[in-house]
Amino acid sequence: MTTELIRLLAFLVGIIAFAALNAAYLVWVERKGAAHFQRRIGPKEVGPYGLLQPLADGAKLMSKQLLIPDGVDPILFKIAPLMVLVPAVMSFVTIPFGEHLAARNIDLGLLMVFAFASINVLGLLLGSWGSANKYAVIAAARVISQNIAYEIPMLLTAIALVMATNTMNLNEMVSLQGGGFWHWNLIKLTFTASPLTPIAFLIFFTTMLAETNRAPFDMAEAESELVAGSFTEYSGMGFGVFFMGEYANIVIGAALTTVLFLGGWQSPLPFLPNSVVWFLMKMYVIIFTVVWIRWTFPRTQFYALLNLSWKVLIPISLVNLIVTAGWLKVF
Amino acid sequence: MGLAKIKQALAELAVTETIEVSKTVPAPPAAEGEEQGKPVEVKEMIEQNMLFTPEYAKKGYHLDVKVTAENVARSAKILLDHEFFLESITGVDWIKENQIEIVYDFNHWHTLCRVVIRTRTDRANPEVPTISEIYSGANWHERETHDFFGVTFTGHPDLSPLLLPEDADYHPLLKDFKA
Amino acid sequence: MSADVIDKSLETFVLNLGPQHPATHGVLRVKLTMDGEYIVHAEPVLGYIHRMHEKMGENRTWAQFMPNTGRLDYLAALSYNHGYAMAAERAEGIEVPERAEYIRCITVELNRIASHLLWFGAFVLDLGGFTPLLYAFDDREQILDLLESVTGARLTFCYFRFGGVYNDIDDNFITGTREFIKRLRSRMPMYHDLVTNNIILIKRLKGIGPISQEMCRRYGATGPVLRGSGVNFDVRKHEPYSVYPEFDFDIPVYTDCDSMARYMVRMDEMEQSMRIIEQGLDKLPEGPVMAAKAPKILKPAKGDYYCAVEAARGSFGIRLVSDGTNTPYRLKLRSPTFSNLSLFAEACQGMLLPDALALMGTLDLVIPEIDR
Amino acid sequence: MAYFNELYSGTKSLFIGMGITIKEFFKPVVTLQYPHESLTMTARFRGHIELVRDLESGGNKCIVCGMCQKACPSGCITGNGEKREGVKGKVLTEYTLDFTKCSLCGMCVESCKPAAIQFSKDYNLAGPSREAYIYDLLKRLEEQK
Repeated sequence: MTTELIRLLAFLVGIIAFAALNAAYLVWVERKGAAHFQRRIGPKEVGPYGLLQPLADGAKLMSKQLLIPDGVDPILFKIAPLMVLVPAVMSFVTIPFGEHLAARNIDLGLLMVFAFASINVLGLLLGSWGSANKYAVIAAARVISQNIAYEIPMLLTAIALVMATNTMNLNEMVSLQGGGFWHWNLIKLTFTASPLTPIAFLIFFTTMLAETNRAPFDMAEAESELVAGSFTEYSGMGFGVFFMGEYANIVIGAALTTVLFLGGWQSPLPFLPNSVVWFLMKMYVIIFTVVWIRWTFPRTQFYALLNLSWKVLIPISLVNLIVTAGWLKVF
Repeated sequence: MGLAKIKQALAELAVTETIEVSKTVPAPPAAEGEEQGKPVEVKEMIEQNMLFTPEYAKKGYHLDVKVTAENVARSAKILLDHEFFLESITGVDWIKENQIEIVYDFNHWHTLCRVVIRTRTDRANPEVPTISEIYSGANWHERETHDFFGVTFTGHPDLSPLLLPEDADYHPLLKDFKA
Repeated sequence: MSADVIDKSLETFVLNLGPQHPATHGVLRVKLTMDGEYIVHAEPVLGYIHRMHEKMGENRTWAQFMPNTGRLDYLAALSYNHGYAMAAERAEGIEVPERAEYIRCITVELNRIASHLLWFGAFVLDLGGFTPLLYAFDDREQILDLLESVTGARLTFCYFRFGGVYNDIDDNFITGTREFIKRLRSRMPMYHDLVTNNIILIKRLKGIGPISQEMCRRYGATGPVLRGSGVNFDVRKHEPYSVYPEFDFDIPVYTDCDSMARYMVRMDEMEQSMRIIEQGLDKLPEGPVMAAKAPKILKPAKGDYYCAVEAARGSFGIRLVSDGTNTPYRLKLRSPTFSNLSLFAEACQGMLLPDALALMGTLDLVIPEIDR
Repeated sequence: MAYFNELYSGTKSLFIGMGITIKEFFKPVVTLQYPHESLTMTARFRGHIELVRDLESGGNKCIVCGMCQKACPSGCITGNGEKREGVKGKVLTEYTLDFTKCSLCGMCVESCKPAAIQFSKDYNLAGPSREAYIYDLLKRLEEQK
């Protein structure tokens, strides 16, 4: 019992450290990535290659006053950033980083990640409503409808996968993808998965972008329309925590994509040993792609975004679901 | 749409003004025994329709019409019917004559024809009817002219300061305005 | 609750867009009455950087007003220098040497490309795409370097003088310009692939923000806004000035009246400007760059004069009233975006906020020019 | 069918866009790291004005004609001179530029007959106060020795 508790505590600390470090360094990756996509250098003054920049940013945010404007609901205003950050960190609990490297190996792990992921939007809504700012409220209304619209195709693609693999345990799902990259769910060349999985992967990736409010679906922020959207009234660490939460969500999204489609900690070639390194590599490739997409495309129009979900993603993911079901029945 | 047509349409609106012109008059026919005299220059007051076709290369516009304030809207309507568009409205403060001139610049998309409509109003109480119902764009131009010259455009929906601060009670382009 | 019981004023709210807002590019403020995300009524509020250039003009000599003209539209300062120089030359009757006219056209067109490039970048930024802005700036820098080597300044060039230009251009400028045109030609397909053909951008611009011809006429819109509504009106062709009649170039016209049309007009105009510059460099005659008989102190004859040029944003007109002294009696600056913006209130009614901002982006506003 | 066409062409356009940005990602940076690197200004760069050194006398070339003062649209030049014995013409005693008002138009340089003023190539112009921009150009010429 005590060993179990210690193990849990160690993992909790590890997860929080991992999430915080990743969130902080994602800002660096984002800035550096953006700079190079735009043929600039980006942060370079603080530490080598600007690697200490997140620390400097953190120090700056912490030293700033947490301004609470007039007319704001102080409780909601203060709780909201945490409501974005905490669920994101909690989601890490079930992510299998390595074969035996997961805080909790829960049978309904997938469900738990989705459950926690949907709390994030509540945080945004409360923060926006609490800050009594018109831009923030508009952003909140957008974020809600966006999340509702995109959760459906995301779950539909996930269900198709669950049907094929017969499990909701994330670690088991990874185990099933062993034996080289052609066993990954992305391009599984066996008859257990439907031939539509590459498309399912694209859908999942798109919905992941939308769920994490990333460009080109960054309706929550939409800086050229809504100033800073939900975060308009936030300053100092309130803003900082919001951003940590946003970036932690991206890490979760990337980790989940890795687990579901890219074989998690499985090595791409059978003769190479499986290790957590593969997991991290795949995850960071996804994260880089997310950054890459952000610095390539303009923002979608809000109704185009809903159209995309209802008219394109949901029908296709339904077709995917049916095809998968049929495929499993036939083979 | 030619220059002649629009000229004709605007001709009756132009005011007639008494202006002083100097012209060379041939000398009266020589009486018997006298030598043929040289032509003489005389100044004469004549009534003239204030509608000009100035030299375009020199002035930059083709038709210059002076109308009374009441006829501004009618001329604008004629020009709109002939598919002219409004380039700008502005004022000129003729402080010596105690008048403010309002100048309307019109242009045409397809024909090279710039028309200038001008009208004068009393400097102490400048009032001109608005044309913002005919040309929607005139709304802002008139507001601007009101800012700068204090000209009241009667019938204008909202003459609050456009470019000047909202509490401005001065009109900077008047010649007697000193900052 | 029946419809007539609902208090209408509670259904709408006022949104203050600006004066400090990322999409208003400068200090424009728009008071929007919104019904959800739909705009019910819009009222632009101007004058935040009003500097009363027209009064300044009345208080300085004709030549001393030249630097002011570059500060109206700081993105296409040379067009404004050109307009003012031409107006004063028309009033005074100064003949400009041919070489100077060619240099004027070449530099003005370079400036037009620089202005459109910046608009392109800033517009895509309005739509949420950051990267094209930096690519456009990279190209724009090349133009500014070229113009700096000739005029000595990067933004407020103040390069033209009554009767010619301030400095002659040199071989470095000519070869540099040719190289730049080669470079931009090779970059244009990249811009089109990255931005123009992008499905997200097409979805955001196609059919959005229609401005009809009739509306353009009522508001006096000019420039790319008008040409995007299918009217072939460009002062360079309509009222040929300088040596533009010598050049073979087209006026891009799109008849869709939507934001995409206005976007395409500007993108195509860059190509046309490149053509003009190439021809200008080919035909560039030898000779002086200042009129020999240009007077040092201007005293135009009494009367008023009008002169218009096609600036990057539309027809810039200047009305001079001279009383025969060495200072202008009255100097009216007709700025194109003033008229272009005035139609925004009507055009954006019933639109969604982001669409209205896309529309505002295609109007290509430069606030100092509107406020003067 | 149009639906699938649009879906296909739309998705393709997105991948083309991503292809372009990734190519740019690996290209060298185009920016200059400003405080560490700086550009040399072009020969015609219009900085604020400075007095030209007269190579023969080592002093300035100004004849105190006041043309620059008259030409300046913003009135930012103040020049004064006095008669001195044994020297032809006036001698410059004061030449200040109020750079806070200067619009860098270059009218003064153009108006100067003896070419006694020129554009400096300074562009790193930051200062703690307004007064820091009232340049005593005579002093500046002295210091440049």
